Amino acid sequence: MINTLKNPANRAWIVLMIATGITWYLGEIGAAGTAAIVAMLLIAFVKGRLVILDFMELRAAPLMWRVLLEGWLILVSSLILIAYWISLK
Amino acid sequence: MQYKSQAVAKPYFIAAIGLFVGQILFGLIMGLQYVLGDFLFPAIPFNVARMVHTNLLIVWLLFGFMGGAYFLIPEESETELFSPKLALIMFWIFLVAGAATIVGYLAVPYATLAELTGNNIIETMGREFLEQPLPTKVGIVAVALVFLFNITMTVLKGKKTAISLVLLIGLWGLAVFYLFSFYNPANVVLDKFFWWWTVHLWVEGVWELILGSFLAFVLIKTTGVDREVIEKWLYVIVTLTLISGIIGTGHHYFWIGTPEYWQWWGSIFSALEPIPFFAMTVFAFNMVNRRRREHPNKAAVLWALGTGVMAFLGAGVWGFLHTLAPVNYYTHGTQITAAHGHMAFYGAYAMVNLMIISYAMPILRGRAANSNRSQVLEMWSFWLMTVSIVFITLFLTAAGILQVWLQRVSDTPLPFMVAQDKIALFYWMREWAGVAFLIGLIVYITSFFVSGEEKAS
Amino acid sequence: MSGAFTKSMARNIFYGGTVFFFLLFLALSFDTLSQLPKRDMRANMTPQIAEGKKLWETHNCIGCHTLLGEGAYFAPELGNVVVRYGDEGVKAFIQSRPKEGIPGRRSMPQFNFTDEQLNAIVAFLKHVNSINTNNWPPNSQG
Amino acid sequence: MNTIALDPAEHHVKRLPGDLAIWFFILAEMVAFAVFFSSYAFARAKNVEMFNLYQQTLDRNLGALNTLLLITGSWFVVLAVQAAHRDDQKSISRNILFGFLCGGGFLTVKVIEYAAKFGAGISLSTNTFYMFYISLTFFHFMHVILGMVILAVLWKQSRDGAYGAHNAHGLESGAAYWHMVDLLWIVLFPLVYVMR
Repeated sequence: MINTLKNPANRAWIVLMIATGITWYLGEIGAAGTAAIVAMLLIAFVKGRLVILDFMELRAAPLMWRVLLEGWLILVSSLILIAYWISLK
Repeated sequence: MQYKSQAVAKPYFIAAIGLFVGQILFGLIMGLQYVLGDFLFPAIPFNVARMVHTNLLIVWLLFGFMGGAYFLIPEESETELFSPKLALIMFWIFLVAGAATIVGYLAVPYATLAELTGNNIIETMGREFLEQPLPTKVGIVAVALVFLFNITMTVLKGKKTAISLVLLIGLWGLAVFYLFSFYNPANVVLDKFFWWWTVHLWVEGVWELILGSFLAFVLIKTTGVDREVIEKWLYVIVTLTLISGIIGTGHHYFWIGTPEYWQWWGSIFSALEPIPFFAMTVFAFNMVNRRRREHPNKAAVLWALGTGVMAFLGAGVWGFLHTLAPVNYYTHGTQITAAHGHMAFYGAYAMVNLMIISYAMPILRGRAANSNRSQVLEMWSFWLMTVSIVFITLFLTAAGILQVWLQRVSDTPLPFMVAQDKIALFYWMREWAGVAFLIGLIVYITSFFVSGEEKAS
Repeated sequence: MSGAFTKSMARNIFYGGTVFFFLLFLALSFDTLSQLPKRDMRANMTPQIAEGKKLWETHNCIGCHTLLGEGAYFAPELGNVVVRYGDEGVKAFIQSRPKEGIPGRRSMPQFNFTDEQLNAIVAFLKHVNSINTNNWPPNSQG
Repeated sequence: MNTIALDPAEHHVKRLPGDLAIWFFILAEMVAFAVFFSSYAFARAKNVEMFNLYQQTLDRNLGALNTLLLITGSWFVVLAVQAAHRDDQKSISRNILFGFLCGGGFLTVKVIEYAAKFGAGISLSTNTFYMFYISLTFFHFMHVILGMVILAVLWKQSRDGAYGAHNAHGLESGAAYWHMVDLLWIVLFPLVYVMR
């Protein structure tokens, strides 16, 4: 069991599954508004980052590629956040 | 010249330049008609002049592509052309058919021409850029097929390089998508929808493969950079081109009766279209900077760098300016489109042809490069024509912005002709820039006749 | 050394990417073709309209005018010309073009159309005007 | 062609897994999706009520199930790459196959979802929300298919013993693409199905 958890991919998988469950649950209870949006974006960001670092194995890649992919995630999340922020006004 | 059969490229290049001159002369006539409306009326009405201008453009570019392919393919495949004789026969057929078509445009009214050439059998005429009479259209297909057969057989019997494969795909695509010019239903929306399968998938699709492979070929030859490196980048660039350009067709489907979702698909993908052009510019400069030898043909290198930059500006930047649906709503069908069209065609396709001609012609004439004097003249012509086209584009853009403002955005929109009169000054300036372009073209042609100390091949 | 870059991989991506995006384009086109009957007013198509389109083409009108914004930019947009001038106005305009042009002005040729032909042209232009173009052009001036 | 496939952490060599070319392609695709995602968000901002209303008609359960399937599919492919690095031939192809099956599961679920929507007469032209819903998910759907084609090729090659500790190059490239498909869905699911 401990050995299984040593593998970062396995840890990432568990976190990803749980995080998906949380997002789904937030949907089920009808969460809406600023807090819900920020929470879901945050979850998506964490999930995306895990995929980039542990699935795509960019943790050990040249910095440029990490920055490009993680930057993409930040950019997309920020644009979505801005658009939703506009819609809440 | 490494292979004897490459020599068939020479008449193609000469014809291309000759037709290019014709295109520019008719461009000047049209430019003048923009400000002196009845100039040459009724002998050469504007629609005839325009048809000659655009058709000559297409035909001279095709001559350049074919000549370039005949020059490039034997060298890439490391074998003689499958049939040089066939290439020469096709040259004369295409030239005579092309000339006859232009004479037809000028000599008889278009409706009579349609009547005489069997437009009643299959109605294909009278659509922008595809005005050619039926026999000419069939002729184009026949010539293209024989040409493709010749080229493909050469590649099949010789070495298959990335450059020749990309070029072949481009040329086959050119022929295949031209077939949509035969489809002209009475339903105008369907007509327009598939008309773009020829026009857009040519200029923002398969032609770019031809452009990319010519550019890669000349860069390998002039910079001495490893073929492996250049071919990899060629693949990356043409991939970017097609993944943005194919769906990018959608930017023509905003207002012609096609569903609304094209406004999103078209805007999103055509917004990505500048990327391959940018990559191409970076690629060209990068390879030249990493050059391992000093090629004596400086002019060809200048054209290679120029085509990257100008294609990026003309097709990439000027295209992006009006490609997003909310902007295009106001600019669609105005002088903005004309501005973009001029710089994009010159930057991408005129220049790449001039590049391959600049590289190949001295070799076809038995030397590695022209004399210094000749090259200096050629570079002058490069700058004259390029700066002129930049000014043509800027003046047309200014005219277009004013037109959009007066005729489309304003609360009290002016009628078309009233708005046109108000922007006449810009048309005058465009015409003078056109004259400068013609001077540049004359300088270019002169450079072929300037001798001096030649560099041995 | 950061990652290899091989020609075969670049080539495979080129082929794969091209096929992928072309298929996507075909899928979208397929959907468009299924939606068009609701937008292009084909139910109203008549032989007269088809005749009008043929006249439009064989006189190379697109060489000066735009139709739904496509064509040359030398003369006015005609997709909505019937809104500007009305049926009779359009006919009268075409009929009244002087053979030798108008001195100093952009001139339209005199095509010597018959009344029947003029009716066909107007029918065609009215048909084009009825197409759902997502509210283009922005105003009646085209 | 052969690349150093040793564990980079041990050797302190910064290394990009897979082929540089696939990463260019991945970047290009991700840029396209980024524009698409933000277009959705900004189009929604102009029409919040409509988007909120029709979002309710989407099946969140199926969307979430698909997220789980893609994440798991991605995970299997990571295991395949790790197996290649330690030369465990059997495990490579087995894990690729599991990844492929997860993709198949995703497609099945998606087809069920589409069948319900198309059956209700919903199309790209119904309204802006459905336009985005269908466009985004279908664009992604095709990426899943492409990813599965790649996995199928990798599976065949791995069965022929093409991959191992000293040659994981092609496998890593295909895996990177498959993870991108996952990454895109991770943004797409909350954006289109849940966030309001």
